[in-house]
This record gives sequence, C-alpha cells and structure tokens, in this order.
Amino acid sequence: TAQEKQFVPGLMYRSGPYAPNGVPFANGLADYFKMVNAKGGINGVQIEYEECDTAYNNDRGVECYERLKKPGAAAITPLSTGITYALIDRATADKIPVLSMGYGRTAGSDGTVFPYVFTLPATYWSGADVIVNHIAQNEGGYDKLKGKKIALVYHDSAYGKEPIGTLEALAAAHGFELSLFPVAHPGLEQKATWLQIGRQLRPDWVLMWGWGVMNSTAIKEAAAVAYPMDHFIGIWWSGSEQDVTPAGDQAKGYKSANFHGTGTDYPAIKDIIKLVQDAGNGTGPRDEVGTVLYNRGVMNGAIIVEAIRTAQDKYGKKALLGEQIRDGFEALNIDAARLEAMGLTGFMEPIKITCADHEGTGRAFIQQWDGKGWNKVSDWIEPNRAGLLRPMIVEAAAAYAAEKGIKARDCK
Amino acid sequence: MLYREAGQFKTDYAADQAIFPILQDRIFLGLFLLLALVAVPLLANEYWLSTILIPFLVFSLAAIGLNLLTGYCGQLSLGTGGFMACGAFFAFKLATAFPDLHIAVVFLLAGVGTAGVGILFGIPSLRIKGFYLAVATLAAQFFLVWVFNKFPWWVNYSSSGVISAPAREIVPGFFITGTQASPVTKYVFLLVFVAILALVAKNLVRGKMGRSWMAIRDMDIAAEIVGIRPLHAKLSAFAISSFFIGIAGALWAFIYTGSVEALAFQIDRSFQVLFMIIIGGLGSILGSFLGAAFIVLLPIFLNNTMLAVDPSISTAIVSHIEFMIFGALIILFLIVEPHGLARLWQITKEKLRLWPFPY
Amino acid sequence: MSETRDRIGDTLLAVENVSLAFGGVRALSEVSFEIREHEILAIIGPNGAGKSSMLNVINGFYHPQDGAITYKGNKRKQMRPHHAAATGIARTFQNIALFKGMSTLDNIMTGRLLKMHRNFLWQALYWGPALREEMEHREAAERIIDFLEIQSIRKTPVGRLPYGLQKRVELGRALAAEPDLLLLDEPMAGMNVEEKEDMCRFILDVSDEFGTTIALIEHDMGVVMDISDRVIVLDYGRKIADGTPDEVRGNPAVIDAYLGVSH
Amino acid sequence: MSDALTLTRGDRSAGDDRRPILQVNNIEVIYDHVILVLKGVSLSVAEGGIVALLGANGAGKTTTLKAISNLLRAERGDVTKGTIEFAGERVDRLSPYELVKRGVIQVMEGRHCFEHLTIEENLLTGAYTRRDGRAAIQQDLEKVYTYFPRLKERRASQAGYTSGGEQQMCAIGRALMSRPKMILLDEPSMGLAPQLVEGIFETVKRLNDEEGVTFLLAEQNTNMALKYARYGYILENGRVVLDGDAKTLADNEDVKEFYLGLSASGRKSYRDVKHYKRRKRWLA
Amino acid sequence: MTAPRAFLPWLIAVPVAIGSIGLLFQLLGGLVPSFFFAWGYYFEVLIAGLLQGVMYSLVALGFVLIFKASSIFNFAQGSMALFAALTMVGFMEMGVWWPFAFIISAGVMVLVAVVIERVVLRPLVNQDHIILFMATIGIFYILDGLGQMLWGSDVKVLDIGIPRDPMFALGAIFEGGILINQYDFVAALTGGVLVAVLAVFFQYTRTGRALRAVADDHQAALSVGIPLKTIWVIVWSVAGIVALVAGIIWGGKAGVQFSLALIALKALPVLILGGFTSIPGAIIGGLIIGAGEQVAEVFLGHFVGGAIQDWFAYMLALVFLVFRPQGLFGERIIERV
Ligand SMILES: Nc1ncnc2c1ncn2[C@@H]1O[C@H](COP(=O)(O)OP(=O)(O)OP(=O)(O)O)[C@@H](O)[C@H]1O
Ligand SMILES: Nc1ncnc2c1ncn2[C@@H]1O[C@H](COP(=O)(O)OP(=O)(O)OP(=O)(O)O)[C@@H](O)[C@H]1O
Ligand SMILES: [Mg+2]
Ligand SMILES: [Mg+2]
Repeated sequence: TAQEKQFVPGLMYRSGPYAPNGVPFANGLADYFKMVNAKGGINGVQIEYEECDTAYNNDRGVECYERLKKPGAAAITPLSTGITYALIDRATADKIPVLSMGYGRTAGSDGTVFPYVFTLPATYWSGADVIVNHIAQNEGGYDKLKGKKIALVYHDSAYGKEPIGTLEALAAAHGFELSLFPVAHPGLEQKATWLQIGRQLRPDWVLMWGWGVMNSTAIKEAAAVAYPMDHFIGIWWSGSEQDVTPAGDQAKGYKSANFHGTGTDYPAIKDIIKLVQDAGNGTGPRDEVGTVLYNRGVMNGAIIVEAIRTAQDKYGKKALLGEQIRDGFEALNIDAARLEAMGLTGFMEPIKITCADHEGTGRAFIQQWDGKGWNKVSDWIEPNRAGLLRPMIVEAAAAYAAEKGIKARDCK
Repeated sequence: MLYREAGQFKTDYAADQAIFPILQDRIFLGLFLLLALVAVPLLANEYWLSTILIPFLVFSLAAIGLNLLTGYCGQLSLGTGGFMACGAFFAFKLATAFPDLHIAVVFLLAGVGTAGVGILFGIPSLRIKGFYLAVATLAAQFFLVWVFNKFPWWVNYSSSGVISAPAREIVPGFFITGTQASPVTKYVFLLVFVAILALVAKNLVRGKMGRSWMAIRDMDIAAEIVGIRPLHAKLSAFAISSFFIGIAGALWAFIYTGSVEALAFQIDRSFQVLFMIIIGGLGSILGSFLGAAFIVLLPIFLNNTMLAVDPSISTAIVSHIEFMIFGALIILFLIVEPHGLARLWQITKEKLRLWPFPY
Repeated sequence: MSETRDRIGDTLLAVENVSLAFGGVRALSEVSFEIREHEILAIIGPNGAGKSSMLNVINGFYHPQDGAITYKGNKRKQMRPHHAAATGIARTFQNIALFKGMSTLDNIMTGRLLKMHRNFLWQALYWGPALREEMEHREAAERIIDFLEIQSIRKTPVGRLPYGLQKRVELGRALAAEPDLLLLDEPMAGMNVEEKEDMCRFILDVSDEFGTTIALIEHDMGVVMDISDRVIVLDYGRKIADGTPDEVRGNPAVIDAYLGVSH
Repeated sequence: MSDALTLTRGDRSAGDDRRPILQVNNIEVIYDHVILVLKGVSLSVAEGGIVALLGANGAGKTTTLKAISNLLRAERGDVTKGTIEFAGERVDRLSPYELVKRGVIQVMEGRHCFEHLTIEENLLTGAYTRRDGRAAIQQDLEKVYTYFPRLKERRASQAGYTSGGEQQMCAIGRALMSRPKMILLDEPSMGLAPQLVEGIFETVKRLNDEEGVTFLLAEQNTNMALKYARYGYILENGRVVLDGDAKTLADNEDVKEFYLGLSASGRKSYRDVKHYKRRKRWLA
Repeated sequence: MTAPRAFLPWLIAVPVAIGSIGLLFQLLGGLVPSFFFAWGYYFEVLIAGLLQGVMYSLVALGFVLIFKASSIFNFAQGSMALFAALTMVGFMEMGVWWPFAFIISAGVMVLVAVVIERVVLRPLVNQDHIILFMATIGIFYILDGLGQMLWGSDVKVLDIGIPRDPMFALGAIFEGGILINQYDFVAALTGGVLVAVLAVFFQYTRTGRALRAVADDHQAALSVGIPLKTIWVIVWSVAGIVALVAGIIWGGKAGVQFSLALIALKALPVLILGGFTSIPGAIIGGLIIGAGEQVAEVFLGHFVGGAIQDWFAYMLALVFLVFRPQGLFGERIIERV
C-alpha cells in the first residue's frame, strides 16, 4: 500500500563528549531522508526515520539498538566503531544490515564472514593506504619514502588502532619508519606527544586518527611546537570544520582524507536546502549544510536509500525487511548514471558492492584547510586493495570466523 | 494488618539469625523468585530481557561487590571499572586458552584472578583513607584499563583490541554466550548465578568477616583495639569485593554485550556502580539490587517516556533533559532518604507493621 | 574487705618508667606501677593528666618513647593493638567508640571475633560447622546481653541508643572477648546515680564472677572510693600517689591537684 | 510521690516568679519521621535563671535542648507540634545563626570541638556572630582563659589532640565567646575532674550573677545541678514528669533515691547496691 | 598555612630531584642510544609539564575551596568549569565584550552557588561525606545537561586574545632555545596569582576560620552561630568563579565543549598530592604532577607503549600518599580514641 513506510533507525549522538561531531552528521542524515520523503519517498515508500541518542557510549548503543530494531529496519548506522563491534553479532542474528561507513570493523568488508556488515565506501585500511599514497606522491614516488619518518597520532581505542597493521605493512614494504603515539580518551592532553614529535622525533609526516576534541587539540599542539601543518594529515574523521575552527589561523594548511564532497554545490544538497531547510523543516541550522560531517550524514542517507531502492527492484516497491535490504546492499551498483539521478555527481565515487566484497573501491582524496574552507588538493586516490589490503582483510575475517565458529558463506 | 510478626516465635538462635526471619517476608520472596524464574522469561520480550534485565543482573552483582567494600568495609573505591575489566579479560584469556573449561568455572576463576589484583590495589588502603583512598583507587582504574588496552596479548592480538565472547554452553544445548545464545537462557542463567552469589555475600556479611568489615568501617581504630587486624579485614574486603566485581565484568563482556574493548570499563562505569550502591543503600545487599534497578532503568525510562510523550522532540534535548532529571532525582533521593532505597523499604515495612497507626 | 585481699594475686602487668610525649606535650613521664591479678585499680587525676594516654600505652595504641611494659611475664616496648587484644586485653573508650552502624548484638559479637576460627569458605556457606560456631558465640553474646540487661535493644543499631546504654554495650563488647585485663576509660561519665549504681554492680560482678582484672579511669570519687582496691593518681603525666582509696583520699598532694578542697 | 510537687503538663507559670525568657510549649519531636521522642514537653526559664533539666539516659534532654537551639534538623529530627518562644518571640523556625545572634547558644553534648582548629581558633569561632571589634573579643578571650587556665596552656594545640576534659572546657569557652544571653548546657560536667566540675558550676553561677546570663542545663550530676539551679524539670520518656524548685526537688524522696543515690540512711556505698534492684518509674 | 620553614626543604629538594632525574635519563641515554636527548629538550619537557601542572592546579583549586569549607568532595567542579565557560562564550557570541561577559558569567556562577546551597546543601546538612559527594554528582549531571541545552553542544571558540605563538627562551644556553608555549605561560601565571590571592584571603580572615570550622563539624558550627548558608554561598561562588577562570583557560586551549568537564579528573591527583585542604598544596601538587607525568610520558612512555599519562599521575600521587596519607600539605588526619 502507498501508506507503507520503510523504517530506518539511526544510532546518533547529540550528547556526550563527541556531540559536536555527532550532531552535524545526524542532521545531514535526517535532512536527506526528509528530502527524499518530500520528493515522494523511495518509489512512493516513505522513510520513517527514528533516532536514538547513544552519547557515543557502547552500552547505550546496545540499548538503542534493541529498542529500535525490528525486522523491518532497513539498516543500522552505529556511527561509532565501538558500537559497531558490539552490534555485529546481534545484527547478524537479527538479520539487519549494519552500515559502518568509513569506520567500524575493517574485516567486516569480507561478506563471506560478515554477511550483514557493510563498510563502503572505504575502510580505515584503505584510508591509511590512500594517505601514504598521497605522501608518496608529494615526496616524488614510493621509492622516496625509504628512510622517511612517519608518525601516527591515534585515539587509543579500537578505532585508533585500526590503521596500525596497514601502516606497519606499508612501512615494511616501502622502508619508512613508523612511530606510534597513542592519545588517551578524550584527547585533551597531547603536550607530551607533540613535544616528542615536534622537538625530538621531527618526523617528515604526521598522520592522525583522532575524533572529537582530540583533533582540535592536536592541531593546536602541533602549531605550538611549530610543526608544519601541510605535513600533518588526518583520516576523514579528523577533517571537519569542528576540528580546525577551534585552532583558528593556526590550522591553515592542515590536511585530511575525505570520501565525499563538501559545500552545497550538488543538486541533492540544493534540494535539501530548498525542500527541507527553506521549508522550515531543517533538523539543524541552515549554515551547517555543506559542512564535512553534515555532508557525510547526507552520503550515509543516500547509500541507505539506494540500497532500499535496489532491494525494491528485486522484492517490490513496498516496505521491506532487513534481510531483503541486505540483498539490496549486496547488489548495490551506484554508477555515474545513478549518481546523476541522485543529484550527487562529483560528490562521491561510483560504488559497486558484491556478496564477497562489502567495501567497494575504497577511494578517497586529500583535502586541505585554508582557514575558511576545505579544498580538494588531490585526485581520488585508489588504495592498493588487490595487492595489499584485501588479503589482509580476508585473513582477519578468517581469524574471526575461526574464533567464533562461523562458517564462511559461499559467494560464488 | 497482614504484615505482622506477632505469634511467630523463634525457638533457637539460628532461626533468629535467618535472613528473612519473618514468615511474610519468606512468602513474599518465594513468590518473587517464582515470578522471576518462570513468569518473566515467559512474558518479557527480548528488549526487556537483553537491555534491561540482563544488565540489571550484571550490575547488581557489581554493586554487591562494591557494596562489600564500600558499604560494609567503608573503603571508598572508584576502581570498579578497572576490576570489571580484569574480570572480562581474565575470562576471555581463560576461555580461549582452555576451550574445554566450563564457562561457569571460567567466570569464577576470572573472579579469583580479579581478587588477586584487588588485593594488590588494596594495600595502600592500610595507610590511606576516605577520599584520598577514593582518588588513589583511580590509579587502579586508569592503570588496569590502560594495561588491557595496551598489550595485545590480552585480546589474543586482535588488531582493534576488541574481544568477543566465544560461544559456550552452560548445559549441553543451552548457549549462554555467542550468537546462538537466546536472551532467555542468558537471563535464567544470570538470575540463578547472581542469586547464589548474592546469598554468599549475605552469608559473609552476617558472619565473622562481615562484622570485622563493618567494625573497620565504623571505627577502624576501635576495631583494631578489639582485636581485628586491619590488614586482614581490609585486604579480605578488597579481595572478595573484587571477586564479585570481576565476575560481573566477565558476565558483562560475555553475556551482556558479547564483545567489549577495554574502554568499555572507563571511569564512568565505576561511577555508575557507585551510584547504585549509594542510591540503593550502603551496607545492604538488597540495596545493591534496588540501586542497580534504579540506575539501569531510570535513564531508559526517562528517555522512552519523553519520546513517548512527544516523539517529535530532538534526541539532543531528550538527552539533555534526561541528564538533568537524572541528576535532580539523585539529589532528591538523597534528600528524602540519604540511606538509600533499602532504608526506604525498611521504613515502609516498619510503617506497615505499625499500620494503621502513624508511629 | 578481707575476701577481696585474698582474691588479689600476683602482678599481671607492670609499667616501668614509661614516658610519652607528643611534640612538646609530655603526656606521661616516667610512670611506673603495677596491676595485680583480680584487682580493681582506679586511675584518677585532673583532666589532661595522661590517664587515657596510659591506657593507650597499655593496649598498644600509643608507643612510649621510654620504658617498658611487662604483661603476663613478657616484657615489651611496643605492640599493635590487635596483639594486645589477642593476649587478653580489652577496653572501653572515653569517647564512645562503638561501631555505630551495627546492632548491639553485632557489636558484642565483634568482641568475640578473635575466638571464631572458621575460614571464609565455611562462612560463605553459613552452614554446618560455620553455623554451629556462629550459634555458640551467639549464645555467649546472649549471656552477656542478659548479664548487662540489654535484651530489649539487641537488634537496635547502637548509633541511636542513648549515651548510657551505649556505654553499657561497649562494656559488653569488651566482656565478650573474655579478657584477662579489662581497661575502662570513664565508664560512668554522663550517667545518673542510678545508672552508675548499675554500672558499678556490673563491674563488681565481672570482677567477682570472672576474676577479671580491671583498671578503670573515673572522675566520680564516690565510685572510685567505693569499688576500687587500689588507686593511683596522675598529675601532669607524673604519678603522684599510689595506695588504697583511703590513703589516697588523705594525701594532700592529691587533694591539691585533683580533689579540690570541698571533697 | 510527694504532695509538695506539682505534676505539670503545660502549666507554664510554675517556673519562676520572674519574667520567663524562654517558653517551650508542648513540643513534640520526631526523628526520621517515625521515632517519636518528645511527647509534649513544656517548660519555661525565667530571665536570669538557672534551670536544670534532669532525667535518665534517653529521656530526651538533649533532644529538648536541640529543639530549642534549632539543631534538630541537622539530625533529621523535627518539631512537629508546639511552639518555642524566646524573649517573647517565636523562634522555632529561626536558623541557629539567628538564634545565636539573639543570644541563645548551645554547648553540645560530647564536646564537638573543631578538631583541626587550635584551641584558640576554636574559641574565636564562638565570636563569629559578634560585631563589636577585635579588642572586645580579645578581652573575652582572656576572660575565658581565666576561667579555664588549662586552655591557655594548650591554646596552640589542635583541639583533636587535647584530652577529653580539655575539649569540654573548650566547648564551654567557645560558647561564652559569643556573649550569650542564654546558654543551653548539655552535660557540662561529663568527664571533668571533680575540682573542675565545681569550677564550671561556679563559673555558671558567676556568669549568672555578674552578667545575668540565663542557663538551661541538662545534667546527669543531679547533685551538682540541684545545688546550683533554682528550678528543675525531670524528664522521663519524653515527658516532663516532675518539676519544682531545686530545693523541693532535692528533698523529694524519689528524687533522692533515683537521682541522688541517697537512701533513708544517707549515702550508700556503690558496693552495697543490691542486685536485681528494679527501677521505679513514674511512667511505665 | 604551613609555616614558611616547611617550604625550605622543598626549595632544596626540588632542584635536586629535577637534576637527578635528568641525570638518570642521561645515564640511560648512555646505555640505550635511542634514549639520548639534549638537556635543552629535557628542560623543555619539564617546563611544559610545570606550566601544564599549574593549569591543573587551577581546577584543583576549586575542589580545595569547597572541600576546605564543607568537606565536600565536589565532583561537579569540572562541569561548573564547562558551564561557566559555555555561559561566557554564549554571551560573547551575543556580542558582549569579553570582560563584560566575564562579569556576567561570574554573576551567573554566584547564582548557581545560591541555588546549590538552597536546593542541595541545606537539606543535606550534616550528612555523611559520601552522600554529599553523591549529591555533587547529581549537580554534575544537571549542569552538564543545562549547559548544553542552553548553549548547544557544538565546539565553541573562546578567544580572549592570549598569544599562542611558540616562544623560544634561553637560546644562548641551549641550542635552538627552549620552547615555551606562550599560552600556557599566561595561563600558568593567572593560575599562580589566583592561588596566591585565595590563599591569603582564606588564611587571614575570620571567614577562613569559620570555613575550617564548618569543614570539621557542621552541627557544631551551626551551634556556635556560623551561618552555613552564607558560608556556603561564598565558597561555592568563589569556587564557581575559579571554575570560570579554569573554563576560560582550558576552553581557550581546546575549544569550549563537553570534554572540558573531564579535566576535573586531571585535577584529582593534584588534589590528593597537595592535600585536599591546602590551597598552596594545590599549586605544588600541580607542579609535581604536571612535571612528573610529562617527563614520564616523554621519557618512559615509549618503553611501555605510551599514553601512560593518565595513570602515571595517579600512581605518582599514590606513592606520595603512602608516605603522607594526608597529602603534602593536607591537615594531619587525627587518630585518637
Ligand atoms: N538522631 C536520632 N535519630 C533517632 N533517634 C534519636 C536520635 N537522637 C536521639 N534519638 C533518640 O531519642 C531519645 C532521646 O535522646 P536524647 O539524646 O535526647 O536523650 P538524653 O536525655 O539527652 O540522654 P543522655 O543522658 O543519654 O544524653 C533516645 O531514645 C534516642 O535513642
Ligand atoms: N595523640 C596525641 N597528640 C598530641 N597530644 C596528645 C595526644 N594524646 C594525648 N595528648 C595530650 O596528652 C595529655 C594527656 O591526655 P589524656 O587524654 O591522656 O588525658 P586524660 O588524663 O585522659 O584527661 P581527661 O580526664 O580529660 O580525659 C593531654 O594534654 C593531651 O592533650
Ligand atoms: Mg581521658
Ligand atoms: Mg543527652
């Protein structure tokens, strides 16, 4: 029936230590759904979106999940690596897809072991590879990396530890020297870290896997030891306006990875402004639209909607069950034409998901802060998935399967 | 009228020392257990079981543990989170290193291990008291979490530092951990397990050990002069308290969330358990349960109610209001009854006994 | 009186040249005296004379800078209070030191802790030998409760009890340890005559029935003179008199320092 | 019971011939919402009088004093019925601070010195409410030291480390420092050497004579109390059971027996008190 | 205050300790080459630590004030700092010049103090310390929720013009000079001044005495006519204003947002090390903790995997406590029977 609604839960955080970053993301996600609904829903099926506030807290996340889960839930967005870890088993048992977009368990990209986990469009491992690739380009080729010193400043948690394995593999392959600097939650204290980096180690490049207040603090401390900003690159969670504005002018030149466009120059986002914000229906303030995290929320929404749409192609234009939408995810193929139709051309790279590979291309680009906005300073960079990452993922997934006694799916 | 003890005479001291000396209380308890063991699993839905009842039971155990130390022995500790982490990671190492070990034994051994750690961190309590000790226990809190977060051996070298509970059965066919475990089995297992441990705790506190703890709590100098050795009393309190808390940590990781990283046992966890025992009642086993129920339920209840009243309000506002109400209720409860819910319950019973007279 | 004299035996505890100072304050200087078995010894003296400090030295809470204490033939300079308790010294306190959160019964039971030996696994079960042990001691505690006539407050938390009853419970706790030497610090302070009478009766009964040696500090001269076998007087940390009540009462130094003219 | 005594219940005029400065009318006090401790206590204290409040342990003396000085609320107690008037004004809802300013101060049972403050600092806190300048305070300090020379010796020690008696002196001295009109003394003689007890009562008398301070004292040392007080109330089980002139009370047979330890044949030795003597009570 | 002569040993001990730790590292540097470092670097770390330490002291100071006056361990101190800073930024965002915003926010903090006294402290007078502690956790929640509800939870930039550029000192002695963070320097200076002023105020006034009396025994303080109400309002107001200063300084560093409330945790080791009741203790404790943890993190951290700062501060404090259970300058714990 036309009145049917597709339920989509969202585990967001608008309170707690990470709220400043959680809020714009949540707003973008909500606004995108509102826009889709305003345009008549997905093939006439309206989206019923419900949020639950996790405060970035794992057990609150589990509670939210249990509260919101139902067979008709399209996909879970945990928005926290920790919560993703806690939900993988549950969601698998409940047959609800988990979309951990650019975070979560990297091994989850192996669809044979994790049938309900989707890590598109990129994982941390891809992110690490992309950033190192960018460094190599700047240095004039991978061979120039030999003997270079690269430091990683990371949030001392499951999230921050994710890239270490990849970076170690890359260091071994290309001969650079990797130094690790963990930062304890919440990350307000990095004085010692940056004295070591800026005054003793003096690395050629610094990478950062930070979140929340850790990012801005790091940028300020880096400035305080006069570390050159343009040699300081964060992962996509360390590259939003919230991270650079508190540091003011000192943040100029800071770089980060990203996998979607910023600004409002995309038809879909213009639609949001027109149909949602201008209609007085915006979840957050108008000037938030187009910021990095807001747009990431939009992208998250777009992918869910596309997955639902794909699933509808197979199961009919009505509200579907989570496991049906999982099939939609696995058949997801957002090509240039689809992007055009979605009004997101140039916003993101085409994505194609298969039963075995839940990540897609893993492509990202590097952006740089000029004091006012983010500028794209590199092309889309293709990580070395086939040669390096994919085998690592398969191995990690196999280890998990062994530990849990899971029998891998056959995707042939 | 119904709640009178008149006519119930005790003929020996054992009967007088029973936990529930009054017949009505025993009947009530029996009914309650029946309800909890039979009716609840039949009636409660999955949400209730797995997000309210299961964490409630796990927290109750942690609260009992902390109550032994803080409520009975008077040693204020903010290291609960750290000790829960010990339990969780010890259990994980044991369960993965010895896959054939029965899971209940794993839990108990994890508790024993935690008890050892507890003794270690209890040593300073011989010199340090009150809030100084409380802050000093934070050393344990931060250090332990750091250890489990830092050394990959604890997580069997998983790259992210997250452990997930291997699937184990309590009796053949009934999984209590892993993906196959149903909330009902988990709940029933927890209920029985926690009830037994609570009984043990109750026995300890009403016997020799409990008395020496309480003596230390009420006046350590006098206790020593009566002949209690502060070293023994305090360290045994730390050990047994940590034993309970360690088991709670293991249950948390294995049965409640199924997978945790060390950071799940941050300092907030310590405070949460501390709330429980203060709100529930220091020095009361029943209070530990009441406090756990209160602290687990209240935020969820507030959150759900607000959303039910007006589904359109932003979750941010809901969270903030929830925070404020939570805080206000804590203060209100303390003002109404500083000795906690257990005391309130006792007063109610006393009033019931006097009813219909006011005093 | 003569039966009392017969009762008194050898030296149980001897204090030799004990000196104790806190910073500049000399609480005790070179005090020597002895306590004989089965006697009731009163220690009196003006406020701040060092009486309580003396008891603290005896049961190991204060460690004297100088001098030694011989108890049951063993000479010692220092010991921890719980050792003192283990060797049979029990006491009550000037400012009541009961365990406020516990009931009267539990307070008295703590007095018996040293006599309970079941390990904690048995305690955890609260069954079999542990239960039997618990009951044995409960009976002993009940005997003390009967003796002190505090049956009605058995289950009351002591914090709520009036002062006089608290003092009585404290005595009960000390008695529960079945001590050889009982130290009482102003057991009758804050009581009216009637209650003092009761307390005296308890003290005399303890002495008679159990043969316990008692050292007590008291400011009520009526009580001291009536019930003690011997009195020692401290002033400014020094012992200024030692003798039978009558001897002490007549001693001019004592009258001067302590009793005042009107007595 | 002797005929010379009046059984008072709310009979306020029985106090003294002088103007009553404190009137307690039929108050009821409940602790913890359930424990009823005072069951309608009335008493009155004449201006410039010394009134003794006698009674066994737990009779409610302390509670009565705390009800007057408004310290009950800090113990989860509450005056649920009745009124309290001081100098004609109702004071049962005033804060202790206001009361001290009006000149009513209590010396609490069990000393309650500020452990970490020195003796002198303790005394000075007593002068907190005063606004008459350092010199006057200094003068009173000296006066307190003349009453209690021992305190002068120990002036620089932390109160927590002084002996029981020294603390008692400190507590009384501290109250004196506020220049009160009326002092509620709770067991002032407890733990003091006989010489000092006398000293304290002499001090009370002196303050009463020379400065007109009114006293209401709860005391176990009935002997002393009746010697110095002009009027007395006997409390039992939260009720006033007997009141009258100090003299009359002291002559009362029952009072003699139960509170003064005198029998027909004079003072009897504590050694000779009979076993199994049961208390006689006015109220069961 | 502790007599001046008590500070003398410190004057000698501290440089000796600093020097010998440095030497120790030098020696280690001889054994493990990766360990080698320049003295200039060592001092840089040390100075950074000391400056950081004073900033901890600023937060610890708020705790001390309240503890001194009421034996309350005020867990809400961190959220008071957050709330105060949020309020100040809120007003600045409305276009109020920052000194005015400061005054208004201070006023708001006084109001908060009045409300806390009325609603929380007064009904809980004479309760166990742990109950009051718990009540302050309640306050923590309320302030947290209220602050974010009123002012939103996004990161706010608080800039009152404290310079931030790196500054190099003593270039003549050490190669390349010693890096000093100007911001930290100004912050530490503010902290130092505040501590000094408060120490004097509370030590040499009648109020100071009354405060300590209240801390010892609520009921006795009431009985001698110390108006708890007024005392508490004063103390909580001062603590609120201290929180405001702390909030401004920390907020200026990290942006004003929720995590600010967590800096309270960093103040706790400072607090126990210095002693709960000592204002000078707060600053000395801060210096020791700040320097200790910074040096440890930089020179020991990488042997064990880093991020040891958090627990190291507590362990350091713990070790001190075992020798002095009341902290360095805390009042002696009176044990008598
Ligand atoms: N805070 C309290 N909570 C509950 N009951 C109390 C409290 N304080 C006193 N009581 C009870 O009130 C009764 C009267 O106590 P109160 O202290 O007034 O007696 P008192 O006459 O001063 O005795 P004493 O001579 O021993 O000092 C006692 O039975 C006591 O148990
Ligand atoms: N721990 C201590 N630290 C410092 N001084 C102390 C300590 N204990 C006792 N004193 C001092 O030693 C002296 C003797 O004290 P003690 O308590 O023995 O007196 P007392 O004879 O019992 O007096 P009272 O009859 O008043 O109880 C007092 O001046 C007291 O201040
Ligand atoms: Mg004494
Ligand atoms: Mg009394």
